[in-house]
Amino acid sequence: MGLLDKEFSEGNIIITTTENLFNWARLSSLWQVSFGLACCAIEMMATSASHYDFDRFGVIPRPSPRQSDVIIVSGTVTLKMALRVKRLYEQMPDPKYVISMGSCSNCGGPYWEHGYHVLKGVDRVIPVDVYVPGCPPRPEALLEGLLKLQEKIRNESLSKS
Amino acid sequence: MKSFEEISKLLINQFPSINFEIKSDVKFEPYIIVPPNQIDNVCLFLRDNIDLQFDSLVNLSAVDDFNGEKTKDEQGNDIMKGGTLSLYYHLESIKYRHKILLRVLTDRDNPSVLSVTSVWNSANWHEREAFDLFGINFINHPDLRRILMPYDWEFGHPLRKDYQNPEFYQGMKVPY
Amino acid sequence: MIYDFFYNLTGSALFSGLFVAIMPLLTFILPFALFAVLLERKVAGHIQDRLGPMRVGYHGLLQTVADIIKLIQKEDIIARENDKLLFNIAPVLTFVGSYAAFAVIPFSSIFLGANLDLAIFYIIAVTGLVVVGILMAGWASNNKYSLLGAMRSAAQIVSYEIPTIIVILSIVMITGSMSLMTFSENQTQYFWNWYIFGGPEFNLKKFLLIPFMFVGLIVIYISTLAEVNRTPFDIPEAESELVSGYHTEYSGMKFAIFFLAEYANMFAVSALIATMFFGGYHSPFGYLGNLLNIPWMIPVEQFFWFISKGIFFVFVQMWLRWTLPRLRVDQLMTVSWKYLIPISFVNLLIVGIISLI
Amino acid sequence: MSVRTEEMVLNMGPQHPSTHGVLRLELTLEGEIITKVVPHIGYLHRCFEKHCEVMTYPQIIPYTDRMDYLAAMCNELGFVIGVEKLLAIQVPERVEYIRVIMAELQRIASHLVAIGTYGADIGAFTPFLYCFRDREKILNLFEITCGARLLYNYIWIGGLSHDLHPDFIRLTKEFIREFKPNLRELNNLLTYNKIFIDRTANIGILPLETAINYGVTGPMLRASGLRWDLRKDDSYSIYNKFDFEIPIGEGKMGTIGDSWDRYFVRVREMEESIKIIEQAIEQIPDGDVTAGIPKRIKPVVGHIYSRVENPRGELGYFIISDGSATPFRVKVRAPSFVNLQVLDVLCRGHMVADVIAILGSVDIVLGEVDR
Repeated sequence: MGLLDKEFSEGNIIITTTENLFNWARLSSLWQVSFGLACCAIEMMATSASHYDFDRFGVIPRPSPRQSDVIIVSGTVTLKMALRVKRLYEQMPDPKYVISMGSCSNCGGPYWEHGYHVLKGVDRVIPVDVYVPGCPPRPEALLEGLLKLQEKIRNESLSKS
Repeated sequence: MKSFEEISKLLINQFPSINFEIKSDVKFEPYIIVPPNQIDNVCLFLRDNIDLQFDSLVNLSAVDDFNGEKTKDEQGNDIMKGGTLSLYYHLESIKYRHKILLRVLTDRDNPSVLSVTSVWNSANWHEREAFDLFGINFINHPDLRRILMPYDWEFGHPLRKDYQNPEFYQGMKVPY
Repeated sequence: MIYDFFYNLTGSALFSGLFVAIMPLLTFILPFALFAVLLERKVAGHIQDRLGPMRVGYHGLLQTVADIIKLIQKEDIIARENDKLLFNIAPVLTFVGSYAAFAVIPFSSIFLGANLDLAIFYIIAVTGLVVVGILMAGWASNNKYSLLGAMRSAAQIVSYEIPTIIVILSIVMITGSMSLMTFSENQTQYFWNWYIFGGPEFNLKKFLLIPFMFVGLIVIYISTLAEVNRTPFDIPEAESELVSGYHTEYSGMKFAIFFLAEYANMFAVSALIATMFFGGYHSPFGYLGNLLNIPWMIPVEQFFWFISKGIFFVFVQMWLRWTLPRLRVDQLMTVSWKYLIPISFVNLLIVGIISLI
Repeated sequence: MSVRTEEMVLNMGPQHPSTHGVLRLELTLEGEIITKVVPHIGYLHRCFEKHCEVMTYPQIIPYTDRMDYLAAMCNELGFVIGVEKLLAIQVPERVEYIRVIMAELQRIASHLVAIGTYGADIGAFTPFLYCFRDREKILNLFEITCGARLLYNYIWIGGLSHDLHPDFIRLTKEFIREFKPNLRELNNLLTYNKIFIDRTANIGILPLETAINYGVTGPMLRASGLRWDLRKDDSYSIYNKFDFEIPIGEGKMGTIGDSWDRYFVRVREMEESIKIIEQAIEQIPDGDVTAGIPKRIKPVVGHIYSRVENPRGELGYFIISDGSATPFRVKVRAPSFVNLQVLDVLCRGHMVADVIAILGSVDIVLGEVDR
């Protein structure tokens, strides 16, 4: 732990307010990579459409991974696709988060037993922050997953690693 | 609109040298068994003949008949020796609206069939899929390589009945 | 104006020059960009039957503030293959290109950076820098999509400068001077004195000019849309084809500067059109300040009118973005070379003849 | 002095905003003109046919939904008709009517997604959201009958899982009444939009002979001028009871078989589907839908090829049964898998922006291409 960390580890007023500000900024403008795999991608599109509007929470789909902070892995990650998902995750700039949407990317879903070409869960390739169960999860479930992620970001802190 | 008998009669007197096997008593769809090295001439004839004109290959399915003799290896899963793989060709004529089913039998150990891509272009990907999932080698196919599985997949052909999952693929654990 | 004010206040040319350079940025462009990004997302939302940002601040008002603070925290990726020097300069150059144009735009009678008498000429020259910035960005990110995007944008902006310049020429011909200040001064009080309605003098020439002024307005509006890379001409950063064109490789603050530059450019172009055709900072119905004879209120009113005209045109650009599909590159070129340039030439000719009467 | 240009290979996908999922297109370009397109698929191969060899017949139905996840009802219908032919069982009249209503509603929903994403690919983002707004109403209809929005497991072998919701008929009529003006609004927003026509007319022309030779079916074949629709030509279920015509491409905005025709055939097909639903709602009889479901499904040894008109083309199931409760082999003839082969022929000589327009008009679903 550096000299500075000991100094601010218990977090006085200045640190906590700036921390809250940064956390608030990070959680209220999560830009999502427009990247869909399978049936969950259609539900993700329905969530960003007019009825369940993702934009209310500040989430806009960005085409390039360089400008996005959250990657919603929506659909079955196959072995052929797993390396691409890993590279896509590595291309994203640093405070990045992963929502694994749908039981296929959580644990292999209906293809867990005989899917010879299906990766049994995307967390074997990239670290996952929030798992959204369902096949496909309803848009409300995805919104709840996003709120869970926002809660997680709200409690993150810079000083205490 | 030609019935199955008329088409098979036409085929027989067109190719006297090939011994077709007409299976008309089979449940639901009668078919004709064609030897693997003659399939492209037969298909060319079926497409170009005036009153047949089978101008569209509806479906080409590979099936692992799994009829060789089974042996068990040490982990208890079975290994197959001999037996046959069969290919079903569903043909249809859009003009006359009649359909026909052809079947080709090749042996399981090194299956090789003549490719019909020169007759119908839609056969290209169907044959690549049959090669990828069953290992059937199609002679003079434009570019025969895997289509669904990763190109560097060297653990055999997945849809065969005696296929075992590999433990790892490029650092990722495959089985659950 | 402001320059002279600060010059005799401080006496040192350097300080006042610097201050004039920074003043428009802090007081106007940053808040405008924050407001415009939110406006775009709200307008897009309501056009598409949804609400746009709601949860961040009251009705999403703090959304862009949150975006900017988040972008500050983002990691600034410079890939190993990128050409480091060009990669870093590109966003700054693009922003400078569109920001420098604000030096000569008259916000109100006293609120003007520098009263150049070659103002229009300066603006056209300076917006050329944007192309250099985009080309640099496309080349330096060493990514096929950015290269394609940059090439397209260079062709697009260059070929759309010509109709813009020709229509500007037709206005310069009528006013007789190139300084934006005289443009605004000529189109004095009421809206029928605006150039869109033929200019200040009340004679036959005015009525003859009206139709050609409208044609000029349409041509310049289309070509400035293309210069700012807005749909239906947003091919350089066409999402669906080129991932996101020249700023595919940019992340964090560099991307924020590109974003800022785009909105600054949008306002600069709308301000130019407002000044040329719609009477700059003059109010269409006379000033409240005159009625209540409070002299200092007039410039404030003028500032308000100028901003509202600019934002109206920015709103129309946003409106077009969410309704029209995108043109292909060669169709874009045919629109400029085969339609806009001939029309603007003919317009220039006729306006010239009319102004001879 | 000829300028030495060398070809550039551009990889589009598997993550690309408009490749409709995980498809990788390897384009060889000269400047912006395409010389060769090589589609690489298999990024969503989920081993459907392996599952069919180890699952019983009723267990396979949820997996057929996940193949073409935009037209789940039609996939189930195809498989279930095939197995019913194997078992040689007759389904009550009410079940047939409900199946037709569900399949046609699913066709409208699938075409809405196809048209929406096609508009978004060309750059008009708003029609995409208008189409999804209408589609939400259809998903609501599906949800009140079988509880799910996208993948239903609703059509069972010999019947249905649930009967219709009491006010399903009223809600469907309401949807149809609201949908017709929306369709007109979509038409003047996108179909007759000058820029949209410039981007799609005379782009990616598919001549009829190449279409038949490549085995292309569905809206793409009809756009090339052939009136071929399995609901009429190889009539299954009770489609012969309804009168509706089959729209084909007339080359209104360009030549026959271009991208605009493929788009407009889908718009017209939605109108026809509405006609079918209206007639089906009037004539729907009463009856019990779950009575005919057999307890034990052990079909006799044999093979059957059943095919159905999926929104994307002819979806065929070649089922081989060896007398046990699990099928010996099920091979799926997926329409998108076959339609995608013709992409190379369509894209030659066009520009990069046109590849996106052509891919949008071909309308593929990767779950079905890779199975």
